[in-house]
Amino acid sequence: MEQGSTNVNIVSRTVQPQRQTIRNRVAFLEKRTPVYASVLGVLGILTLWEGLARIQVIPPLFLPSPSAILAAGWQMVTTGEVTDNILTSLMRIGTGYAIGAVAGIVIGLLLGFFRWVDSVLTPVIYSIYPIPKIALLPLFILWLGIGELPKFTIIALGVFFPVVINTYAGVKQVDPILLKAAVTFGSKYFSVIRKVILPAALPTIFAGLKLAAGNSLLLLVSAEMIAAEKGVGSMILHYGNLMMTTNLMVGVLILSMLGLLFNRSLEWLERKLLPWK
Amino acid sequence: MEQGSTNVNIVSRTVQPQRQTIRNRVAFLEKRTPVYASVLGVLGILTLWEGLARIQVIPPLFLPSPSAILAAGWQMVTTGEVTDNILTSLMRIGTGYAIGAVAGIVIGLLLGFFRWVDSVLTPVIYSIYPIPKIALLPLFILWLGIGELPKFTIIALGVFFPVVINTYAGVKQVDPILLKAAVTFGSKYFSVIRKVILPAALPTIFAGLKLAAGNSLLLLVSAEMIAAEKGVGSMILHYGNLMMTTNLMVGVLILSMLGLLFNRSLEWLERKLLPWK
Amino acid sequence: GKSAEKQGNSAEPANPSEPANTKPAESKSVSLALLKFTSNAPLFIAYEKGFFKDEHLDVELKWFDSANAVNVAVASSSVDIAAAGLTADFYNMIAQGQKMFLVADKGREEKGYAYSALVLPNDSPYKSVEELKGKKAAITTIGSTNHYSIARILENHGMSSKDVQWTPMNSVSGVVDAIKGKRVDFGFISEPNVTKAVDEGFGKTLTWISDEIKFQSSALVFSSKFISDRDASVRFLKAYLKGLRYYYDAALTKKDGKLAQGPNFDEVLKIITKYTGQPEDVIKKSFPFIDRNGKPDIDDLKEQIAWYAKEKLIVKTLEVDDFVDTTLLDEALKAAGN
Amino acid sequence: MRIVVENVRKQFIDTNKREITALKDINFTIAAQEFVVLVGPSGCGKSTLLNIVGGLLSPSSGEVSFEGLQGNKEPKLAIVFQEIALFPWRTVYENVIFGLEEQGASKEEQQEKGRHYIEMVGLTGFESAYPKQLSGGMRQRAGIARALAVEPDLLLMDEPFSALDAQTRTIMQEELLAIWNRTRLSTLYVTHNIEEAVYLADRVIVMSRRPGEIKNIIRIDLPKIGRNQEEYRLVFERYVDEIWQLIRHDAQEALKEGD
Amino acid sequence: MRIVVENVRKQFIDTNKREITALKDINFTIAAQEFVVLVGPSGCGKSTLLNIVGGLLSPSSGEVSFEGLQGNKEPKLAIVFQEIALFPWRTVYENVIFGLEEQGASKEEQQEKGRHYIEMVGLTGFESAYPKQLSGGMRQRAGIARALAVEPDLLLMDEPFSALDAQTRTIMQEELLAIWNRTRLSTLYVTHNIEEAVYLADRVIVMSRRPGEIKNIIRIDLPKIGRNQEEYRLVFERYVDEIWQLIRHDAQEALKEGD
Ligand SMILES: Nc1ncnc2c1ncn2[C@@H]1O[C@H](COP(=O)(O)OP(=O)(O)OP(=O)(O)O)[C@@H](O)[C@H]1O
Ligand SMILES: Nc1ncnc2c1ncn2[C@@H]1O[C@H](COP(=O)(O)OP(=O)(O)OP(=O)(O)O)[C@@H](O)[C@H]1O
Ligand SMILES: [Mg+2]
Ligand SMILES: [Mg+2]
Repeated sequence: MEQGSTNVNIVSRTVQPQRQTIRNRVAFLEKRTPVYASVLGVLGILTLWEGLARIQVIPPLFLPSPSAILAAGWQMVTTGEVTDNILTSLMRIGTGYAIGAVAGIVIGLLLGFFRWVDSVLTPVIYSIYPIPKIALLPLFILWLGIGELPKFTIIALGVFFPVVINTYAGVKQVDPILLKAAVTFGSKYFSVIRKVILPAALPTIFAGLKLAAGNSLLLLVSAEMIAAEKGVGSMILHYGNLMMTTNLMVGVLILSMLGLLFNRSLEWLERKLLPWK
Repeated sequence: MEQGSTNVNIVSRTVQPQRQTIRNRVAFLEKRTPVYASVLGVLGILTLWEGLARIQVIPPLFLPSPSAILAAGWQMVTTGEVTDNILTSLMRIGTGYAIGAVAGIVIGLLLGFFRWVDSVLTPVIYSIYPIPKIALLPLFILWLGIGELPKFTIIALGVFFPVVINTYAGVKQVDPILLKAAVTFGSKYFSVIRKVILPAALPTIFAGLKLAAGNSLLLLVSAEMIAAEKGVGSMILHYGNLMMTTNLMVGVLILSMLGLLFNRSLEWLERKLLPWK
Repeated sequence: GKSAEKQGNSAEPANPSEPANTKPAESKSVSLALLKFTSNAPLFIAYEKGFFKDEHLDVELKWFDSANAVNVAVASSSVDIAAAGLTADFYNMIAQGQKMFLVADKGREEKGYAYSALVLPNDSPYKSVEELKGKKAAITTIGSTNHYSIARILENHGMSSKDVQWTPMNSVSGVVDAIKGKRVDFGFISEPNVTKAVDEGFGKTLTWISDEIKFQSSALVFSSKFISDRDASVRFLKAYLKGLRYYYDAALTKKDGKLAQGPNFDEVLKIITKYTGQPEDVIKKSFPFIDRNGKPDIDDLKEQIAWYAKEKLIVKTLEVDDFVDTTLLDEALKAAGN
Repeated sequence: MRIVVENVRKQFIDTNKREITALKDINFTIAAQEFVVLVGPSGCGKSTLLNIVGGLLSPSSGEVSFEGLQGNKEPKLAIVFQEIALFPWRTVYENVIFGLEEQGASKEEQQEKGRHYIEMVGLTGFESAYPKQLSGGMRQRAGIARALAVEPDLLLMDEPFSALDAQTRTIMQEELLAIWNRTRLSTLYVTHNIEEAVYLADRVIVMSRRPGEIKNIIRIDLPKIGRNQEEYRLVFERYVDEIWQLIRHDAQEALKEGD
Repeated sequence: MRIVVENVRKQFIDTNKREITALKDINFTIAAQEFVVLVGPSGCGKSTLLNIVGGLLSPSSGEVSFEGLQGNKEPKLAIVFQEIALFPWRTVYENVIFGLEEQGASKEEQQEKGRHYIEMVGLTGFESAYPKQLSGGMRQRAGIARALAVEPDLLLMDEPFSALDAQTRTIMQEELLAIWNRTRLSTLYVTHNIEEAVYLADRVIVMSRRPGEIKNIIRIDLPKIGRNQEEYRLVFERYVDEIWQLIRHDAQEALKEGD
């Protein structure tokens, strides 16, 4: 066989076309696009939109131009309308989120730790989960009146479910080997919970908290359907009723930005609390 | 050392208290609750609820009793009201879901395959994602009228986002080792997509489809806020407006059951399509 | 006038058994749920001009977006008083055991006073109610005053509520947009939106509701909690009556069968403008009718209940005596005189 | 002191609801300061047995007991798993002192012993690193330090090195032996690797599969240190061969089975 | 035919933006029907080199080429990874014929070769099983069958057995050798395990780390079959020792590094 290969070798040396270089065939996996591409997309769409609005192909009532939205937004900022509404909404989201998150984590942990609680309550929670909160608005008013309470409740419910489900899942997904290790080293029941189950479930709990952040903003609009004079949600509803679409879009823009901010804050907190991730 | 152990052995044989049996210290991890526990929870809550309603602690308007809800539900079934509304809603959900899912998968795949599309469109999609659809209801009416189109659109949007994001993530998460294997065995670009990326992304796409199923039901109520005479969502709104809370709860119950059904069907489909999972 | 009223009030002999009347009444806080409608003018006036304060009532206005929410709020005693729309949900809550009390008129359709109308898109070919058969009607919701009025008008023209395609838009603005966008054949609109539709040129009136039917469409409603404080209730009604008459005399008086501007007209106009946020010249075109003595049209209430029951929009029929209490009004009237 | 495993039997119910016997008639003892290694083909019940001895699983019948423990105190156990069972949210130091913490040792004792055992496994300088910042070999060293720190009456190790690459493994085996020589803990060690077994064990327990029974117990008559030297090579290889012949058929069977 | 690796150098930019040289001055050839094994400590660049040869990574400089390939056709490559790189959604049979499918072979050819190579690796009867239903050893057999089925000009294997348990690994090594003897494919094989290298290789390329360079190329002068027999044991051990001495220091260094 050495012979065979040597033969071929000689042929290739003399004829040369017999030499084939290996090329990287997965180079396409590594291709990169320039950084400006991502800015380009957003800018492009904004320009197109502005252009369409300027030449009045689409009437401004139907789709206000970005510049008009910004101008309206700026004006609403200077009159203090925006700040006022944002503060009110932040208070509602903050309270509702806090209630929902704490309740979700506590009940999630109970579900995770105590099998009886788990068996009894989990089916109940899963069957209430998919009910659209907006369908229950009239009942919320009946039950909780028209003050801040029903608003907190709606937001808290939207936060509660993802948090409780993730907390529960986090507790259940703890690697049994870690539990076994802890027990072998002498940990007792509550020590196992505090030193193993809780920290192990934290990343999953955080994922729930992030999901919940999105939900809390979605439900803000529903919550502020109930007799709210202030708040970003009620502002959106108000301008929607008046068909002042430019101002409506300002509200929508604020919601998006709040969502972004909320998400970033949670990510920052996660990095602080879970340095070992 | 053999000696040492023999000594101790003799001691233990004579004195006996020196013998310590090892017990399972993680038995608590394996404790089970009886099967009836989960039924118990739901039944318990229903009974409590019925009881409270019967002794009129809570007025029936505030919280109709389960038996009243069932009775109303049965009556609405016999008049054909329920079937009619369910069929209309199913048609809307079906169409909206189909449009949203197909668009989501197609665009998700494009985002995943083509880096330029990715760079340009992904930021756009992520910034539109968190906008609550309900805030845009007035605009939807302006843009699309009050027929079926805006209803389909709202549901489709609710379905589109989780599907597009999951499809994209699914494509991006394909194990590079599988791509490398395929390329080594001679797969060309489109073959890699069809034979590796698509099947590898399928489970993640399915997860998106399941999330979307929940969303489509949540948004049904919002969609049917727009000039809908029929449909489960409009039925809920109708009875909410009339403050006929018992019938309202029938609607809520139907939504929960639709959610369950939808989820089960998708799980069944998943098992059929992904036998290798 | 203010001080005179006050004196009249403190000297009021009607109910000597009530201790609150003998000593100077301590200030009571009262929450009032209402929408930004012109028909709430008496309340705006009483509030703005301090009539409530004069009665030692510390009234807090709670603004709502939906009539349904106003009714639910008063039914559950979340607020003390509501400027309520008499809609199916109102009767339903009572039918299902909720206690609340209709105490006074707060707006009705009365011939000669144009307030709500059937409005057509501007290029609509229809000229009569009869032609609306089988057409699409924009309303807020089923069981609302919109729905009720149109259905009753249809019945008066030999049709039934099944003869049009109801299109519930879930909001007043939705109804206006549906007509504006020609997405429906007609719709129910109240002032000032009727004026706006005509002025902006996208709509025209087919007929005014008050030309077709009588309809007690809204009322002052007390929660069961508030009405138990009989003294405060009467005092509230006194202030209300004062506002109501101030409004009536300014805006609803007729000379030679035609509406004429009464005393304080400009002031009343300003107040309404302030509280509804609508432009003056739009407000000016039409004022909703309210009985000068606040007497509700009990017969019409009975008719409404019968109709809703027939249409199966309320869970069961009910007696007006269960929820109407005019004794308070009578007491207040006695004190107020004419 | 010694650990006695008597008539241990373990049955599981598998996913098809059939009863399978994982262990049957298991009898052996571990003397004080003895290093016992369990070898056997995949699925013969090595881990099951180790878990039963460690009090992490109940035997279906039979029992495991400690005899002649001083002062009648609870036996102290420590375990090292194949999978990196370090707590990811604890630094190396916090992991190592975990057992001491749970036993209520004083802060000073924790610090002293922590430092001592971290040094013993050669991790000085990495005290405040999180597990994910370490290589596989270093993680397993931390796992060993955590086990040693409680100074257990019995040390249990379930394939501690099987996730490491061959070269790291060789180095770790040498280190383990050196450490063991200083501590002389009674040890039950599970491995698939026959060379490793012969290299480390005082006695090798060879198991068979379906049901898992003890096939043979082989005493390794070689000096504890330096078994890899040239002079012992032939005897060493003979032990390896002897055990491989006992296992080979079962191992081939095991390979044919699905997961 | 032979494969020529000429002056290959590879630099990476690591997470701290520093440039690290993974490979430097790599020169060697693989002759037709030659089995070349790469050994070296963790992180020395073995996988990087194998990926460059397989066309899955571009060298920073230098090149890899096939000389004297018949008919000037594209060289056919096949690869077996450590990680189970079978397509989970394909059955064993569908996995094995993947390469044939991609080369446009006819259905008959696919069936014939599929059956042939499935039988060769001993998986007959498991054709329609999905990978997750197989044990680790069987999965790797399917991976080998998939690679053999395309009858490649060069077979690449990156630590194919390192995830298997010791006993399964021993069995698989024997089987691989038997199969290789029937097919005699030019092979580049990466491993950490020095015994495995000496057991399988015609030539062992020993690499050093930081930067990854070739330390030595050792020809194994033992008959290809039966190297584990008693008579060759001493020579075998000498090769193992020689290589271990070349690597030992680097391996200890590698162990000290974080992940
Ligand atoms: N919880 C369980 N339920 C059912 N069967 C089990 C369970 N744990 C183990 N088994 C079965 O018991 C047998 C022994 O398993 P065990 O894990 O102890 O083997 P092992 O020797 O450690 O194998 P390996 O070498 O692969 O780690 C196997 O057949 C396994 O499938
Ligand atoms: N994509 C990459 N980016 C940056 N550095 C890399 C990359 N791939 C490999 N390296 C570095 O190059 C060096 C060689 O890596 P390689 O995976 O080839 O080593 P190896 O010999 O296969 O190691 P092992 O035995 O652990 O598999 C390592 O230091 C590694 O950290
Ligand atoms: Mg095991
Ligand atoms: Mg490698």
